[in-house]
Amino acid sequence: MEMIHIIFLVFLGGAVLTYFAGKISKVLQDILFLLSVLVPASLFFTYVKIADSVTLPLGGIKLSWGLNHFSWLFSLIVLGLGSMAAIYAVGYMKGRERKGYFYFNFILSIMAMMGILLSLDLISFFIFWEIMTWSSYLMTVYSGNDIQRIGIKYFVFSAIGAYAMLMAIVMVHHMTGSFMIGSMINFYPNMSLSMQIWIPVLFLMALGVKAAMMPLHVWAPDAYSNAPMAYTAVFSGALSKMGVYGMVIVLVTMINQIPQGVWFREVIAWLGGITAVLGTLWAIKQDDAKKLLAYSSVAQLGYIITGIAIGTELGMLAGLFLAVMHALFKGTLFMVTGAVEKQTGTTNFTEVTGLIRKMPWTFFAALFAIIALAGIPPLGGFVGKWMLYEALITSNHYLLVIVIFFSSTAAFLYCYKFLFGFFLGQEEKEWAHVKEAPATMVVPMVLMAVMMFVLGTFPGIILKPINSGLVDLGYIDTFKHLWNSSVILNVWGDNVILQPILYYIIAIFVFFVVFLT
Amino acid sequence: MVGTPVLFIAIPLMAAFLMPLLGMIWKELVRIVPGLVLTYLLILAINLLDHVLVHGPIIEVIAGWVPPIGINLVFNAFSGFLVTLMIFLGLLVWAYSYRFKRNVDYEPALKYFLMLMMLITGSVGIVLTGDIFNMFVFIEITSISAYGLTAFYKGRNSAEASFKYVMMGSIASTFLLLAIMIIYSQLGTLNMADIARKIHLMNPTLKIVSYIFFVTALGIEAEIFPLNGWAPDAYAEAPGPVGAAFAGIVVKAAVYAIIRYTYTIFDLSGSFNFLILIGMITLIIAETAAIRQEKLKRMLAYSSIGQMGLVLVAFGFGTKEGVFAALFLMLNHAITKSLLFFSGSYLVYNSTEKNITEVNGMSKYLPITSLLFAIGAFAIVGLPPFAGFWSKLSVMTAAADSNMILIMVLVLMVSVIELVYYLRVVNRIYFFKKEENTQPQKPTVNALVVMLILGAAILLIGFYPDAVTGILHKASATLVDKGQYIHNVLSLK
Amino acid sequence: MIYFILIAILFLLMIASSVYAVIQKDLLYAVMATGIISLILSILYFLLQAPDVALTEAAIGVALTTIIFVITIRNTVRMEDESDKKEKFKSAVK
Amino acid sequence: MDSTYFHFLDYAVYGTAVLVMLIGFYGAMVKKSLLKIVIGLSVIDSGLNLLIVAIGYYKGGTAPIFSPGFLEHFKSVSKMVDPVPQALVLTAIVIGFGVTAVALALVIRLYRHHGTLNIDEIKNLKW
Amino acid sequence: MKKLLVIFLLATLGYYTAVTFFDIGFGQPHFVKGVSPVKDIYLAKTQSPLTVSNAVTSIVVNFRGFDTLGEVTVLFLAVTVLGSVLYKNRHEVGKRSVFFSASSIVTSGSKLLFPAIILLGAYVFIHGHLSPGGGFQGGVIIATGFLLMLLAYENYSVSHTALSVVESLAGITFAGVGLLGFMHGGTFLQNFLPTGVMNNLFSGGIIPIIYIAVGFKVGAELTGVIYTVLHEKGESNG
Repeated sequence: MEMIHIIFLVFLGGAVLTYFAGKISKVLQDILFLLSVLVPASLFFTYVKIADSVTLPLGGIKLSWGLNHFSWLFSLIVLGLGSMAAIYAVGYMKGRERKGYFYFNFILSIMAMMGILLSLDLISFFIFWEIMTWSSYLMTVYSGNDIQRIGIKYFVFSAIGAYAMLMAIVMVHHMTGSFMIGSMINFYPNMSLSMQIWIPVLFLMALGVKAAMMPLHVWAPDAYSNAPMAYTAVFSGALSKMGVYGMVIVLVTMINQIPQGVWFREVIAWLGGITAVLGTLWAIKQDDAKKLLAYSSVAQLGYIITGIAIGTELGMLAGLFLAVMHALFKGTLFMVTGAVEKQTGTTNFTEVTGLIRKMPWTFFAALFAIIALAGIPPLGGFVGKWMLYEALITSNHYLLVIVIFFSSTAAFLYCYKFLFGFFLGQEEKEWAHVKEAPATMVVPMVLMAVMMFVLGTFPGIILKPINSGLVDLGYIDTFKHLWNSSVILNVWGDNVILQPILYYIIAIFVFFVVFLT
Repeated sequence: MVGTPVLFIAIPLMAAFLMPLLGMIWKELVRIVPGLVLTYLLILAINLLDHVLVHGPIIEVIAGWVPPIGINLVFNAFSGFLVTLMIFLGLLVWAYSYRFKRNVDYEPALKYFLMLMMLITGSVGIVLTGDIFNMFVFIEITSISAYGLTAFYKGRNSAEASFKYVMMGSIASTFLLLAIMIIYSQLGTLNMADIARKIHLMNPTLKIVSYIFFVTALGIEAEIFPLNGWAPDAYAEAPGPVGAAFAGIVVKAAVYAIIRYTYTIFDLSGSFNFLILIGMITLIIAETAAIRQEKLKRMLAYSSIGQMGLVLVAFGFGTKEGVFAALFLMLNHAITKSLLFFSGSYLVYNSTEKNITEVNGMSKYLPITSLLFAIGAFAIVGLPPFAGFWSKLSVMTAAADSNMILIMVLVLMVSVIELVYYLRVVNRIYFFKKEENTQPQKPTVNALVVMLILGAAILLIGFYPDAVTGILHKASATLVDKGQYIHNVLSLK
Repeated sequence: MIYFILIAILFLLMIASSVYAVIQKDLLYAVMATGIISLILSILYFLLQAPDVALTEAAIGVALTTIIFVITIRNTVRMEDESDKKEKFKSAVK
Repeated sequence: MDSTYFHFLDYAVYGTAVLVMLIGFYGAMVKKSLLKIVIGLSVIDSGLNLLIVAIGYYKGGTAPIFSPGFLEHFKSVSKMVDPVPQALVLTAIVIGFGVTAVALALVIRLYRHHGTLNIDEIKNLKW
Repeated sequence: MKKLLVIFLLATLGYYTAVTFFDIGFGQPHFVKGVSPVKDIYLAKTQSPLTVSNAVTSIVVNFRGFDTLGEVTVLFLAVTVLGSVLYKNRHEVGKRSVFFSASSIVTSGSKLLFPAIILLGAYVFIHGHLSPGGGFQGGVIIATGFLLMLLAYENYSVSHTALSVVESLAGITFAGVGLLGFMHGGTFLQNFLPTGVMNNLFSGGIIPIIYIAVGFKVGAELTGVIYTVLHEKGESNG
């Protein structure tokens, strides 16, 4: 029994046990839930080494799972955010009904995401992909009024995507006689041209749905805003990254290999750009924090898609860095919204105001996250966006730069709206009784806020794994030559001279905000 | 060896004739005896299947006359697998309906269990027999039991559904007899293997006409598209467990018959494409009809019709992989659709209309039943890690290997439709408020156990498909190997 | 030749009674017509050298089926109710 | 039995049988009365049975019964008509009777509920 | 419109059926060249190992005895289904529908005829292997006898229990003989009795036994059918 097997078994057994533990004691259920997320996470980071792989023969097919640098990077997102969200969820779910159901699906989602990342063959990839889909679906319809429409919209889109992927998988199997991802990649140059185009397109359909790429994003705002916030943090932060993860692999290993791939990348990059602009514009119109964040997620995913679709080293780096950052700040923001929702009962800006004194820690986390989202230094968002601009300019996508720039400028509007709406403004009597969220909810938020700060200040921490992941995918090592050429990395990656000045700026900013209230 | 295939027919018949007498001794016996018989048959079937997988097929001759003179029963990996599946399901249906709707008193109970047992026996006979006229007789046994079971409830619509079924069934038997006689008039034999050996001598026009008559006749029982008018009503009006028996047993037998005719008896080259065509039409029409249904059981019925269409499509590939996929589908469909019927009939137990809206919010009152229904729904649309996924995957793989891209696209598109209507029901069960006028009914212990067994089977196959794939591979190899079948049957002395 | 005419008459009678059975509104007469069909069939079976079948047809087709039909008609209605909705509408107008 | 008669029969038996079947089909499919439908079904059965028995017939054949003295007189069995279709028809007739009885029982029950035999008025289910 | 469609459908069906059967031909050997039809084997074996006079009987009861078992089951089931479909609770059971108030001539005539009919039926199924007729025909004749009595006497009733006992016993005899054959010779329904001399009453091995069982069974079943249907007095709406 290899460690990877054990991890999956712990997830699975933990999910089932947690579900039934609710019948015995609520506290036991919470503890079991935390254990079944945190134990596999720590097992994973301590015992599983890069290039470990295990197999499991099943149904005449050899399922094989293994780890490389690239999937390790995403495992970091999934398990990191997952653990944080799990701790948060214990507080968030207190007193809610159907906790067992929530925990069960939560654990299954995390397991499925890990499964996707570890899969070396298409069948287990698909299996975990579908488990992820239905467990997140079950979360989407957990509460709310309009679930019949929202849930089915989400599932139909996912199913169309998944079935497109299934078609691609069986076609690959027909051509290569194997379900291994490796053999698909090796065989790809020998395929006929139509297959060379169809296979990536079918895969991209599935991945694009999860990554909320433009024509396939329809489900996303509703689903994100309808799921419980503790889960949406994972849903938007980590689960959508599975689409990005797959996209990177498809783009790098397939589309980049053929001459026609240029057009592909161009189209996808533009789709990402349009997604970013429209998502931002939609987000501005929203009055509800959940909806706003949901649309903002769509927009942010647009940046990421643009970044990776450009396909240069810097673009990849930017996209993946943004992916990590997005997981952090969007996770935090959803958690904040959840905290506000739990304490006040609503998430509408027009109703809730002036919570800054009532919920200072929450405000602190929200502030950091918003700054990161808006791309203001010194937090992580700025680094990512800067790299993205650089990548776009160096690859001569001037028009796209304008689009992206417009989008990120417009993003300030909703950032402000969020911050102002909840925390600043008049303190009303109606909310006088509101207290700070419980510690289990505050701690993860603050931790993540701190994380954002650290990563913004020392982007090298996360850029190193990204770099080694890209090397795994076949990029040349960017560590030396690229980092030199990029202004911002040059300055912040290696030495921290500008740091005090930037802190100063940020302090003034904070002061200004506080003063405003 | 512990027994022979003829016991599958003789024992239940004996028991059926005995049951009225036993009922005079102790009334409860009429409920118990079918269970005992089916348990014995299940043990027998498993033993024989085990034997067959190792030692090759068993050909049982009747009345001491070797084929082609007498009637023979063929128990090979293919038919044996189906027989085992049918008897297993039959046993579950029996256990489920043991105390289903308590208001059933002695006389109806006797008739219900008698008809149920004969339904299973007839279906098993269809699968086992090696003689086309004998198959006709078994089809009639099955149909008459099915008519009776459909009209079992006293409600006003059940007789109507049953009458419709009788009409279609009579027309089916007319066509079947015509086809049998056309073949007899040319080849002078009724034995399947003998016919298969001589079929190339036959006039092609007559061959095609008789094949079409066969498919028309069996298509009525197998719910193929233009001939499935009876099915939704019969499923909806029959008692809940009987719906499961129809979907899991009767239809499987009819599909088996079509497949036997297509694969073994006839050597028409176009018949495989014909199967794909009718299967595809059935699939598409049934699934689009299912999404419009307002009654739970009608929806399940249409879904069942659609699944049979998919099975025919998979058989129509004509390859060993296709047969494997089709068998896998049949297995999963039998298990899953039974579970859906079982749990569904408790979800709408006390309602007269059986509308889908009446399942609203049942999860609070019937948690286990609801959970099992959800598992069944997830399994039938092919979500991993439930059983349905593996069969869907194998269908897709088989289609890709036959280069049928269009079929794949259509099948997957239809799957999305299927997904929508099942999810709608699951959503209603879990996330809607209960309607005021519905009264949940706790399932009886035996019903609960039956449902749990089926749910466990779905999970078992989902997590460990190797539990069944070995048998399925052997069975599909047996079906494809036509020459071996003929040799096995006709080499008896 | 006499056979020829006899057989021809039997055939014609059979077709005629089947048509009659289908179109006759009085169900009792229609059932009688099916009885006649069975009777003719029985004779034909004898002519076709199938005495067993003839005997069975005579017993089941002529006697039993007809009787059961008749009993059913006694229990239900005698006349076929062909009144369409149109006609009902007409009578309602009147 | 002269040959003209049999030439006539060549077409007439099959023709009559098929025609009767078709008339029965017509009645079963077009008529509105439940009883008429059942009558139609039984007419179909009649035509079908005639068709099947006719297949087994050989010109100048005798009934398939080895009455005393048969073998002395004919020497071989080739003069006998084919007994198999007759055996099958025997089965088919009995089964047909069973089905008819069931159908009539259903008719009675439908009448008990609806008070009419007209299909248009009974249609509770979609047809 | 519907009628036209039906006529078109039927015309197609009729055309193809007619063409098919004209292809097959009437009254002459129609088997494809080179095949040896099983009927030759049947006719040959009917004489030598079976010593049955009536070839149809030998086929129905022996060669294809399994079909007959199924057929008997179909009738048995039909009775069951009939009972189930027309089942009424005790207090609902209506009076039997009366066809006519029978005159004394009819009643006494029926009384006279009844034993004769029963005897005829018994004769027919006992001699099933020697002459035309057999279990089915004899059973039907017996049932008509009961029908006559039921029609003539308003109060005549047949014990339901007796019917089902006869039916069950006959059915068990059939299946039991089959199983005895299975134990004796290894195959179901195999003959295990001496076959006797052709055209004797005691010939044909198990065939007469089976046919007698079938006769009783069919008689009881059909009587049951008639009885059930007769007791169904519809509450007609005027």
